[in-house]
Parts: sequence; C-alpha cells; structure tokens
Amino acid sequence: MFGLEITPVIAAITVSHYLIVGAILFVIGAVCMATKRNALGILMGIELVLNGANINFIAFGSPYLRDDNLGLDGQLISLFVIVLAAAEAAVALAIALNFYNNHNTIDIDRADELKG
Amino acid sequence: MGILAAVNRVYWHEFFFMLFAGISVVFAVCVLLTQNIVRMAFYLVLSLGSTAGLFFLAGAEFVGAMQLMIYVGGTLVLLIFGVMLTAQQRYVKMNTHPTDWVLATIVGGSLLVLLIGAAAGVDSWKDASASKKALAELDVDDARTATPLGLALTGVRVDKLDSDDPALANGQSGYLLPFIIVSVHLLVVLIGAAYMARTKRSATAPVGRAERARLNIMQMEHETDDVVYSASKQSSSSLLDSDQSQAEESTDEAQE
Amino acid sequence: MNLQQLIKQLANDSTESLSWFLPEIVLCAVIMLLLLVRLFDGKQRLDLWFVAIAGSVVSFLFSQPWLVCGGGVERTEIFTGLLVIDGFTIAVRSIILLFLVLFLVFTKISGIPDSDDSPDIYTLVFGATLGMCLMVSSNHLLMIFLAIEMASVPSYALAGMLKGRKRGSEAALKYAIYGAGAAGVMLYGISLLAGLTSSAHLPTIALQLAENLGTMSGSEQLVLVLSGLLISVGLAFKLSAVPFHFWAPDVFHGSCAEVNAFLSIASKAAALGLLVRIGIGVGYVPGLEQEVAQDVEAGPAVVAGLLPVAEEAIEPIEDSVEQEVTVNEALQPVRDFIGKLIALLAMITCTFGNLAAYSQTNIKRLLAYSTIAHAGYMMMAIAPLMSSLGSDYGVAEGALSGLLLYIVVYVFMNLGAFAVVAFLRNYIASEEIADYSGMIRSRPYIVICLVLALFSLVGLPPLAGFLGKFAVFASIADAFRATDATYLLVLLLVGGVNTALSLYYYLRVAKIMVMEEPAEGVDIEQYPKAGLEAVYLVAITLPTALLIFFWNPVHAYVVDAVKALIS
Amino acid sequence: MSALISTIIFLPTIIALGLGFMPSKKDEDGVNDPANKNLLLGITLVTSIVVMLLTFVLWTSFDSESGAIQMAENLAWIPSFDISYLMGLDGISLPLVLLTSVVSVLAIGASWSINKHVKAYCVLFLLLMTGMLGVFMALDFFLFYIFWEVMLLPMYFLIGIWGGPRREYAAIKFFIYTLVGGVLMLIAILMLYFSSDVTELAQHIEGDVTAEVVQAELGNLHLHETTYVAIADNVNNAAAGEAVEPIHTFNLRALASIGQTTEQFSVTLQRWAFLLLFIGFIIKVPSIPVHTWLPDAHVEAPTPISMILAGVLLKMGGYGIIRICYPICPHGGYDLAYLVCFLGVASMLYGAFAALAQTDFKRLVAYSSVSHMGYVVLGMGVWSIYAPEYNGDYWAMGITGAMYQMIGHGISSAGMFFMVGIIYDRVHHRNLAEFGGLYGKMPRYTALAMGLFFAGLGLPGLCGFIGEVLVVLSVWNFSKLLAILSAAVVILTAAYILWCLQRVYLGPQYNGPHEEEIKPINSREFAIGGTLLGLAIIFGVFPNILISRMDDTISAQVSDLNTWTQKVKLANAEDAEEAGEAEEVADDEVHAEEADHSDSHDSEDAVEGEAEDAVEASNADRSEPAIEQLSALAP
Repeated sequence: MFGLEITPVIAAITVSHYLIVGAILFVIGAVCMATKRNALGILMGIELVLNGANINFIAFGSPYLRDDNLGLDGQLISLFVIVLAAAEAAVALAIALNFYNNHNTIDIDRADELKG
Repeated sequence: MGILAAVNRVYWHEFFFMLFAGISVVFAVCVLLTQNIVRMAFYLVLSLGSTAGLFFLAGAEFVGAMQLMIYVGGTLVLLIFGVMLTAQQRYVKMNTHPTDWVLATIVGGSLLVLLIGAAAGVDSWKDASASKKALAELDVDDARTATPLGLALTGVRVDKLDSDDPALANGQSGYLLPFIIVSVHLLVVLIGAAYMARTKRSATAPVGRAERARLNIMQMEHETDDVVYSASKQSSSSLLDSDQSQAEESTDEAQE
Repeated sequence: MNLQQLIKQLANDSTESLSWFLPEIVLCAVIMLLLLVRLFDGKQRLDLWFVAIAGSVVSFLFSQPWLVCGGGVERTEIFTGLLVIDGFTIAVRSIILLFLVLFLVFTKISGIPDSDDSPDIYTLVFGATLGMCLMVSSNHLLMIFLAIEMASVPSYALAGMLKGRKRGSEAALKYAIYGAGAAGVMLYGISLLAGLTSSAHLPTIALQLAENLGTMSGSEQLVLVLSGLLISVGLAFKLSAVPFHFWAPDVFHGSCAEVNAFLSIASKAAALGLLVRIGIGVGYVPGLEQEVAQDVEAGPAVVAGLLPVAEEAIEPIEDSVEQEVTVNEALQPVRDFIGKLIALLAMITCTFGNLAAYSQTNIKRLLAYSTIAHAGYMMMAIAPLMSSLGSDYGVAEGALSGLLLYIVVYVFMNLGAFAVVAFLRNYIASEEIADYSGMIRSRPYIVICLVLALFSLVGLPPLAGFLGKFAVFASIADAFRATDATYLLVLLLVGGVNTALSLYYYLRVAKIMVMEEPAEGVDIEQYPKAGLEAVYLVAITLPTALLIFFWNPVHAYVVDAVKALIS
Repeated sequence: MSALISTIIFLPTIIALGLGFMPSKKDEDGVNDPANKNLLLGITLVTSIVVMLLTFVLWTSFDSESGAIQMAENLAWIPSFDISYLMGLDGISLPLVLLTSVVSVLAIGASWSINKHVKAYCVLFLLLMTGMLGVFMALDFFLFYIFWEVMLLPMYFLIGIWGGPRREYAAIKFFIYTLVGGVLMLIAILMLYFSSDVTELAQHIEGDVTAEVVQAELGNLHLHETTYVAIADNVNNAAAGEAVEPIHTFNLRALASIGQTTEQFSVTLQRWAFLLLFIGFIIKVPSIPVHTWLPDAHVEAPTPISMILAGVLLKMGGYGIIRICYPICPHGGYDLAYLVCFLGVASMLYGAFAALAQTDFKRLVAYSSVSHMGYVVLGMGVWSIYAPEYNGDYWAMGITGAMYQMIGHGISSAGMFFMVGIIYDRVHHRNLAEFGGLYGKMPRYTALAMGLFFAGLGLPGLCGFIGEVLVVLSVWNFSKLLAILSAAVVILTAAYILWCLQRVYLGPQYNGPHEEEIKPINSREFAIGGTLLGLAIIFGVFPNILISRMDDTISAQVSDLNTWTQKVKLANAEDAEEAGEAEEVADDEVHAEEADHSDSHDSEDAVEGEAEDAVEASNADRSEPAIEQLSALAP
C-alpha cells in the first residue's frame, strides 16, 4: 500500500511513518472543524491540525530518521507552534465565552445574525 | 553490546512508535466521533499526550516535554475550563448533521488518501537505512538536544555546521528574534483575552462622540447594555483568572 | 569556529539588524507603555490616545520611507536571515504605519473605542500592526507563520471590540475559528515544504528547489504542489480571496466600521506584502546574476551579510556560483505555478466580489465585498510579476511597483469610505444603504467625499483608483507582450470586465445618496454640522482626487522602492 | 508656447471650483431663489461665452493651409510612462472645438428652465465642458482617455438629478455603456502602448544621430524633448550593437506613424485593437447594436443636456474613429471596412424606421440622431470596400462628409432638442398625437422649428445637406447598393420629419393638456433658436468656411493612409505570386517612409516597384477633387 513495505509488520520506522500519523491527525482535525457544532469542539479540531503539522516538523528534523534533515529548525518551529497555539487558544476561548455570554449558546450553527 | 540487545532495542523503538501512534490516532478518531464535549476534551488530552511520546521517540525530548507541559498541561486545561464554563446540560451533546458527516467524510477521506500517498511516496522519506544507521550508532551523548535548542533560541546555531549540502549549512538562522517577539505577542494576546472576557467597565461614562457612537450601535441592533452585562458578569470573572494564569504560565515556559 | 566567534558574530548581526528594526521596536515600546501607564492613577487625566498617536508617528518616522528614494536600499537579510529588508519592505511597512497614524486619528474622531476601552484596543491594534510589519519582511517559514499569527490573533479580538453585542461576538467567533483553522492548514503546508527542501529559510529553499526540481519524482512534485496549495489557503484567508472569503462579509458586518477599515486596509496590505515575499522568496534567488557578472570575490562579501555562518560559507558558495547562471531559470516552473495559481484566484475573487456586492443592502457588507474584489485586483499584479521575474526584470519591476501604487491609493480611498460609514452611523444610527437616501441635502461634504471614494474604487479617471488599476493592468499587458502567455490576456480581460461590473453597485450608493428623497424617520439635523469629521474626510479624500497631478513623483517612488528587490 | 488651449480647457474647471464656494439659497425642495439662480447661471454663461470667444481666437489664428498640428502645448507629465500633456489642434479637431463651445453657450442659455440645485448644476456643467474640450484637443492617448472618462461623472449626475421621470435608469444605462466602452478602449491602449517603440521611426537617420537631428526628423510628432534624446541614444546604441530598451509612447501621432510605417503592430494586434477601440467609439456615436442607451438618455435628460448630448457628445465617437482607429490600426480599418459600412447603413435605416414609429416627440428626435450619425460611420468606412478599384480621393470625400455631417448634426439636433424642450416646458408632455395647431399660437417658434427640422432633414441650403451628399457620393463609387440604401434613408427621414411637423405644428388644433400655458416664445428662447438656425443656414450656404479648414488635415491623413494602402495592401494583392519581392519593397518603404507627408515626395525616390506610380499619382492630385465638388454643390 502506497509503496510502504508492510511485510514484516514491524519494519524500521521512517519519516513516512511519522508523516502518516501527522496526516491522519491533520485530516481528523480538519473534519472535526467541519462537523462540530460546538465552538469548543472546533477549537479542539484546530489543536489536532496543529499537532499533525508538529509531528511533521519533528519527523523532518529528526537526525534519527533522515540524513539531510531539517535539523534543529524542525524542533524550534514546533516549539513556537506550541506557544502560538496556546496564545491562539486563549483568545479563541475568550471570544467563545463572550459569544456564549451574549447568545447563551455555544452552538456555532446558531450564529446566524449575520447573513446576506 | 550483543546482537540480541541491539535487536531488542530496535524492536522497542518500533513497538513504542506503534503504541504512541496508535493511541494518538485512535483517540483522535474518538474526538471526532463522540458528540459529548466533555469526553471530547478527555480524548484530546490522551491523543496529544501520546503525541509527546512520538516526539521523544524521534529524539526531540525537549519539545516532547514542552508538548506535555504547555499543550497538555496548559492549552488543553484552558480548553477544559472553557468546556466546564459552557457545559450546561443542553450543550454537552450536540449532534452533527448527517449531511455534514457525509460531506466531511468524502472530502476528508480524499484529502487523507492524497496526503498519505504523498507522504509514503517520497523515496528519501521512506528510506530506512538512515534510521537504522542512526539508531545503530546512537549514543547517549547525542540525545541532548536541549543545549543546542537553547543556543538556537539565543541566536547561535551549532548544528549542521558540517553538513554536506552547502546550501543547507547556509540557511540556518538563529531564533533570537522570534523568541523575543513572541513574548510581546503573548502580552498582547493576554490583554486581548482579558479584554474579551471581562465585563465592560463603566467607571466613567463615555462622553461626546464616543457616547453617541456607542448608543447608536446599540440602537442599531435593538439591544441594551444592561441585559447583556448582567448575564456576562458571573462567568467572565472566573474566566479572567484562569485565563490569565494559563497565559502567564505559557509565557514563562516559553522563555525557559 | 568556536562558540565565542559565533556569539561575536551574533552580536554584530543583531546590532546591525536593530537599526532596521526600529519601527517595530517602537511599536513594542508603545505596547509596554500602554500597559504601564495604566498602573499609575493618572489614567483619568491622561488620554492614552495621545500615547498611541505619538508612538505611531514616531514609528512611522523610524520606518524612514524616504530611504528608498533613488533606489538606495540594498536587499539586506537581518536577524540571521529571518527577516529581509529592502525597498519593498520599507515602502509597505511605511504605508502600514502611515495608515496606523490615520487610523488612530479616525478612531479619535469617531469616538470608538471610548476612553475606557482604548488602552486595550490600542494595544491590540499595535500588536496586530507589529505582526503586519513582520509579515512584509518575513524571509523564513517560521517568521511567516509567526507574523500571520501575530497579525491575526489580535484582530480576532478587535472584531469583537464592542462587547455585549450579539453581532460583534458572532463576528469575532467566526473570524477566530476560521482564521485559526486556515492558519493550521497553512502550517501543515509549511511543514511539507520545509521537509521537502530541508530548510525553512526562503532563499535556501529556492536554491534547494532549483537544484532538485529537475530530478524530482512524481510524489515529490505532488508534495510540493500540495504544500503550495495548503499554504495558499492561509494566504487566501488573509487576503479574503475566494473560496476563503466567506468570513469577510460576516466579520465586516458584525464589527464596527473602524475595525473594518483596519482589517480591510492594513491587513490586506500586509497580506499582499507577504504574498510577494513568498512568491519572490521561493521563486527567485536575488543577486545571483550580479554575482555571476562580477568577480567571484564579491560573492563571499555578499553572502557574509546574508548568512550567519559566513566563513564556512565561502568555500561552498564559490562552487554554487558556477551553477548559478541557471538557478533562476530552473525556478521558472515554480514561478509559473505560483503565478497561474494566483491569477486564477484573483480572477475568481474579483468576479465573485463584484457580483456578490450587487444584492447588498448594508453598506458594510457592500464594502466587504468590494474589499474582496479589490483584493482580486491587487493579486492580479502578482501574475505578471511571477511570469516575468526570471526573464524580464523591467516587466517584473513594473508589476511590483504597480501593486505598491495600488496599495497606496487603496489606503486612502477605502479609509475614506469606512470613515464616512462610521461618521454617518454616529449621525443616524444606521448602516443600511436605504437610510442614506437624500443625504446630500443635509451633509453635502460628507456625501461628496464618499462619492469620490466610491468612484475612485470603481477606478474612474481622474481619481486615484484609476491610477492603481492602470498600473496593474499595464503591467499585465506588458507581461503579456513579453511572454505571450494567454492566461495573462484572459486576466487583463477579466480585470477590465470587472471594472465595468463593479460600477453598478457603487453607483447605486451614490445614486441613493444624491438623487433620492431623504429617508423617512432619519433625523440628521439634530447633530452639529461640519466639524472635525469634515476636515478629516477632506484630508483623506484630497489625495484621492489630486494624485493624478502628482502621479509622477509617486510613481518614481514606487519604482525606486522595488528596484533593489529583483535586480 | 502659448497656453491658449489650456486656458480654454481649464477655465471652466477653475470657475467651477470657485462656484463651489458661492452661497446657494434654496428652499426646502431645493428650488433656488431667483436672484441667486440668475447669478449662478449668469456666471456660468459668462464663463462659457469667454471660452467661446477664446475658441474664436483659435479659429482665426488657425493656419488652414497646414495639415499639421498647430498651437501645440507639450509638457512632460508622467515621464516614467512617457505620458505628456500634449494638446494641439488640427483641421479635424478645430471645427468640433468650436461646435462644443458654441453649443455649450446655447445650452447654458437654455438652462434657465432649471430651478433646482442650480449651483450643483452649474458646477457639473462646467466640469463637463472641460471634459468635452479636452477630448477634442488631447493628442496624447492617455490624456484623451482621461478626458473621455472625466465627462462621465458630471453627465451621469446631470441626467440623473435634473432629468425626467426615468432619469435614474437612463443615467445608469448611459454610464455603464460608456464605461464598458472605456474599459475596452483602455485594454486596446495598453496593448498598443506596450507594442510601440518610437526608436524605429528614427532608425533610417544616418551619420551622427543627435537629439536635434531626431527632433528635426520627427518634430511633427510632437514628442517630448527628453524622448528625442532617448531616441537618439537608442539609435546610437543600436548602431553600436548594444541592447536597447524600447521607448513606448502614448503620442497619437507617433502611434499613427508606427502603425503605418512599421510592423510593430502586427496585423492581428491591429485588428483586435481596431475592434476594441471601434466598439468603444461607436457606443458613443452611437451605432447599432450598442445604441440603446441613447433614446433613454436623450429623452430623460433635461433640454440643455440633451442639446449637449446630441450636439457634442455623440461627435466624440466619430472624432475618435477618425483620429485614432484608422491612423493607428490601418490593417484593422482596411480589413473591417465592410463591418463599419454595414453598421453605418444599418444604423441609418434602423434609426429612421424607429423614428417613424415613435409617438414621443423627443424620442423621435433621439432616433433621428441614431439615423444621422449612421452617415458619419458610413462616411468613414468607405475606405476600401472594393479594393481593386481603390481610389483614395473618395475616402477623403467620405471623411470630409462625415466631419461635415457631425458639425451639421451638432447644430440641427441641438436645435431640434431645444425646440422640443420649449414646447415641453409649456405643456409638460411630448405625446405627438396630442399636439397640433401650434402654428397659430406660436408663429415665431414654429418658423424656427421648421427651419431646424429641415436642416435635420438635409434640405439643400441647410447644414444637413452637405454632409449627407458627400457621404452618399463617396459611397456611390464603391458600392451602389449601399449608396442607394443610404439615399433611400433620406426619403425615410423626410417622411418622419415632415409627418412630425405636420402633427405638431400644422394640424387642425391643439388637443392636449395645458392649452392655456401655450404662449409665444420669449426673446431668450428666440435668440438661442435663431442662432442655431442662423448657423444651420450659414453652414448650408457657405460650406467652404469649414471645409477649407478641414481639408488639408483630412487630405494629409488620407494620403498617408493611401500610401500605406498602396504599399502594404494593394502591392501585396497584385504581386501575390511575387510575394517575396513585394515584401522587400514594403520593407524598404518602412525605413524610408516618414510620418510627415510633406516629406514623402522626397522619400519616394527610394521606392521601387509597381507601387511607386500609384502612390505618386494619388499624392499629386489629392485634396483637389473634394473642394471642387463642394464648390459645385454650394448654391
């Protein structure tokens, strides 16, 4: 499947394996964003997306997996992503609570004042 | 070390990869499938926590630690606070529309196939020899990435100076600037979050143009200040505390 | 090289970099100041607006827009290659900071935010502006993401600036959720690009691409295209380009006109700057031709300024000089991909924005769609830039300078339009176009200013909007002549058709205000007549009306600004 | 360099800005206080009269013996795009400038029926004047475009605020049509600009090339001084084998020269550019199928604005075609001649039939404009329909006819609209079926109206006749069918105009509303109508006044294009089998040929091949027949 050697089941772990995990988390996060009605659920989807990207960065930067790797850049970027995700979550949460206070709901489908 | 020990080590690496990856993916799927917001938060903690395990396996132990501390310990706790503040009975479970599911599955599925195909198709990414070689030569001293990371954050890069590829050796940047500027960002975000979460102060009544502008906006939407403010007072005060402490925590950690 | 040398090098680099970074430092200082001043009890007496306006003026002055005159700014990478300073950076940064000054004056006159909220709001505004300044100078994938986050996250809060309003909080929530999602998708694309090229430094990425493009396997190309598409999602969101525009009308409708002005002007300018940065960054390696033409000895000197680890770099760079003749040619497929992708997005965006604006009854929604359409026009300038970057520098220069001119013009015309919306809201408590009818009877000067701004947005000569459009269309025509690429001709035709399309809805607003009877129940007479509002509007509108007489100096300026970028 | 032209163009703008600060006394409904109104309109009237007097100065100081650009003003405006502020006059623009200034004065005179928002009206009217005058005198394509679009906004508001019941619809329709045309024009402008390189025009110069030499050679193009320097540099560099940057230009004369003497504009480009420009211009003319804005706009506009629309604005389209389409894109013009002629004839027929069917007085006049402007398009299109029997003189006659028709129609249609306006002011309706018997009640008015309508009909001795006859004569030599059709239109015209006169003025008695309001015209109205009728008679009896001033310019332009036709089109067609040789000839000519036709005799020495005789023949007797035939026509 996709050119990966699956026999023996436990082959050596490569960048591709990490990328597949990253891709799965990314897609699940994206689907989460699309399907959840709870604003906080959407935020959780975003966290999954960011994590998928972070796994990629770590895999690309790992000297154990690849010779011409991204080096420390990978780890550094993922560090910053973690911090930025925290900041983003803080603001998004404050906004979500503000929305909750004004609308008495957290259902994003009920956000329909603005149309046209 | 004997051959047996080496084989054992390789075995464990792959075993833990499968374990962490499995937990991470399975609980991510759970996050997606459950309709209960509280469970969603719990599954997310598990999923992101085991992602930290993957980081450790890839040799990024500092990032893995930060993932546990900031992400799982900070951001997710923040989210859980949010869940608790809004978790009235009727908002705990909100079912997704079936049509959304169908659409999202189709789009997400094709995206997944595309991404995995791309990830698994690149030869240099699935070349196991590099990883075997690296693991075979792995020394405890090599595993210390915190020092170069710290140096990089102060602007000095010591890795890859002797890289074969000249271009790659050149394109290394110190990360002093983002390290500092992100703290300004965190400060701004902190103020923004606090502003959004707290009730409107009314220590001084706005005068002149400002009053007119505010009154007009309220009038436009047929709302009055009082109703909304009284409703928001209770919850926002508690949020403010949690919010600030979390954001401060993350600031501190980032600068460690 | 030992650690001590490295640290010494870092110290030198940082000191030199700081002199280019002064505007941002001032912005940071103002943010601190706004926070600290509140600790003292003097808040009641000291209006923090004065701190903000003083800070913005100082920051604008430190951005030194006059430096680019005569093409005096060489391309310089600062902070070990994270940022890049050249004429384009300086020009766009100056425009954003100039806009900040105008914006602060605007908020003071319109009364929002009031003095209670202003410290927080101005902190957010300055934080977002700081991010925008970084956006236009990013030279590194991390900085791109960081700058976008820094510009976006405070904007989310700004959209919900007026608290206790259903619409405001809804706008903020939508903006935050969509924005964070788009940023996440973009980050994933960035990770793929970084992994494929094993670097996060844009010129290095370009070099790697140039080296490997010919030998790439199908899957690698797929990854490259995917990463390009995913990154374009994030950028398209910032630009409000179709199909990632859906947030714009709602956010504009829900937040107040002041925030709209900020989002539609500063944010767009910065996003376009970033688009150019990325396009040029991965599609072109500047300065290589010069090095080849000159003696090889010049190479290390240039590189030393460029890169942190200079001494090791000397040896390899000489090797790479030999291949460099072809580097920019090798990148042609990358440029074509970016150029065509953006051309396509621009055409759809422009057409959609104009068509959707037809049915709007709320002026802010109408202006939101107009903003979308204008993002399309401005993105059009990137297509000729990318198509001719490696072959015909004159054309590329024309395209970039056209874009810059458009941004300058856009600042004034859009700010004028939103200022009118805010001022009229203060008068009649309405933002419905129908309530503006017959406004010319009671507030002729305000209406004339809005009419001029709207017709400038149409691109009607002799108003300034025409000059922007002319410059962009001219560069497309020029690129078409130079490359004979059919998509450029299509782009030109679509742009022209859209100009005609857009006329109707702008005209409708003008018609209602000028030709119809005053609306029932709208009592404007109780408010004082012309005042600061009129003065401000005239000051904003005059450049729109008179730019045609001063076109040449402005044009000379923008041409100077882009000179060092691509030659 | 005198600034007379600039004064003429910008005086109205300056006065308009001044008027902006004048007090405006209005009541609740926006109706101005009479004294205030008289003051505002008075200032505007005086301004327009001053402008008219200044254009008379242009008229008298114009050297009618020269076909070249006169009184040129040339300032560097945007050197980076090679855009200069280049204004000038020649025989094609002079009559139209004069028409504009005269009609403007009369329209202001007719504006006393405007009562609301007079200040805004005056300001917009003066801005409109600037736009109109600028279009006719701009010789830089970019400047032309700016002026072209400048008059849109005032016109939109003039129709939209002071117009009739459906004014807003009409105004928006007018605006959108014209803007679409403008956008097409802009695209063509950009295509032409970026394909042009003036260096090639100077490449034949031998020896030491300096700016002075270039200026001496290309002086009649009125390029800017810095451009001459750049050209000289380029030529020298090219001679030295160095790479040169092309020098693009917006200069209309230079573009024409490039279009006719070089191959920079490929045939495809010329066809497309011609088509885009042509659509932009015929929207203004208007010709079918893009005429539909005109009946609405003319009907809804207030009387003075209808006069301006019919009298001046429609002429811009014709002017653009003569000045821009043909000289710059001869390939397009030559190849699409059938299309142009067809549109012309179709407009004539359609307009006439539509006019016959109208029951609204003003709509009838509006459709008569469509019909009459068809002559203009036809006259310009007769270039080459039957190429084997090509004779350039007939085209010169067609163009002269078109120009004359534009002037004649400018006078007669302005007059007709004014006549409609007078009766509308009194009875507030325009239903033809309800008029009748005005002859008895308003004798002076009826006499004026008869005269002006006959002028529109094309009665010999009045201004409409000359143009129509010239056009039909010129067409006759190319296509009998078209000539017969266009002559037949005269009968249709006579039918609807006579029928209309009969229904409105003769008839048994007036049987519509507001009969008591019908009173004889006042002296202001009589003065305006009388002036128009006087002009109609003068231009009908002494056509040479105009033709003597137009003729040299037209023959110069036509002879340039004749040369081009002989050289490029006919030579190729005749020597189809010797294609290679013919191309050589063409190539030689490209280098030898210069834009200034007066030099062309010298350069022809270099010409070889069959084309030579034909060229000389056509140059030698050019310009003679048109005048002779005309003097024969005048009674």
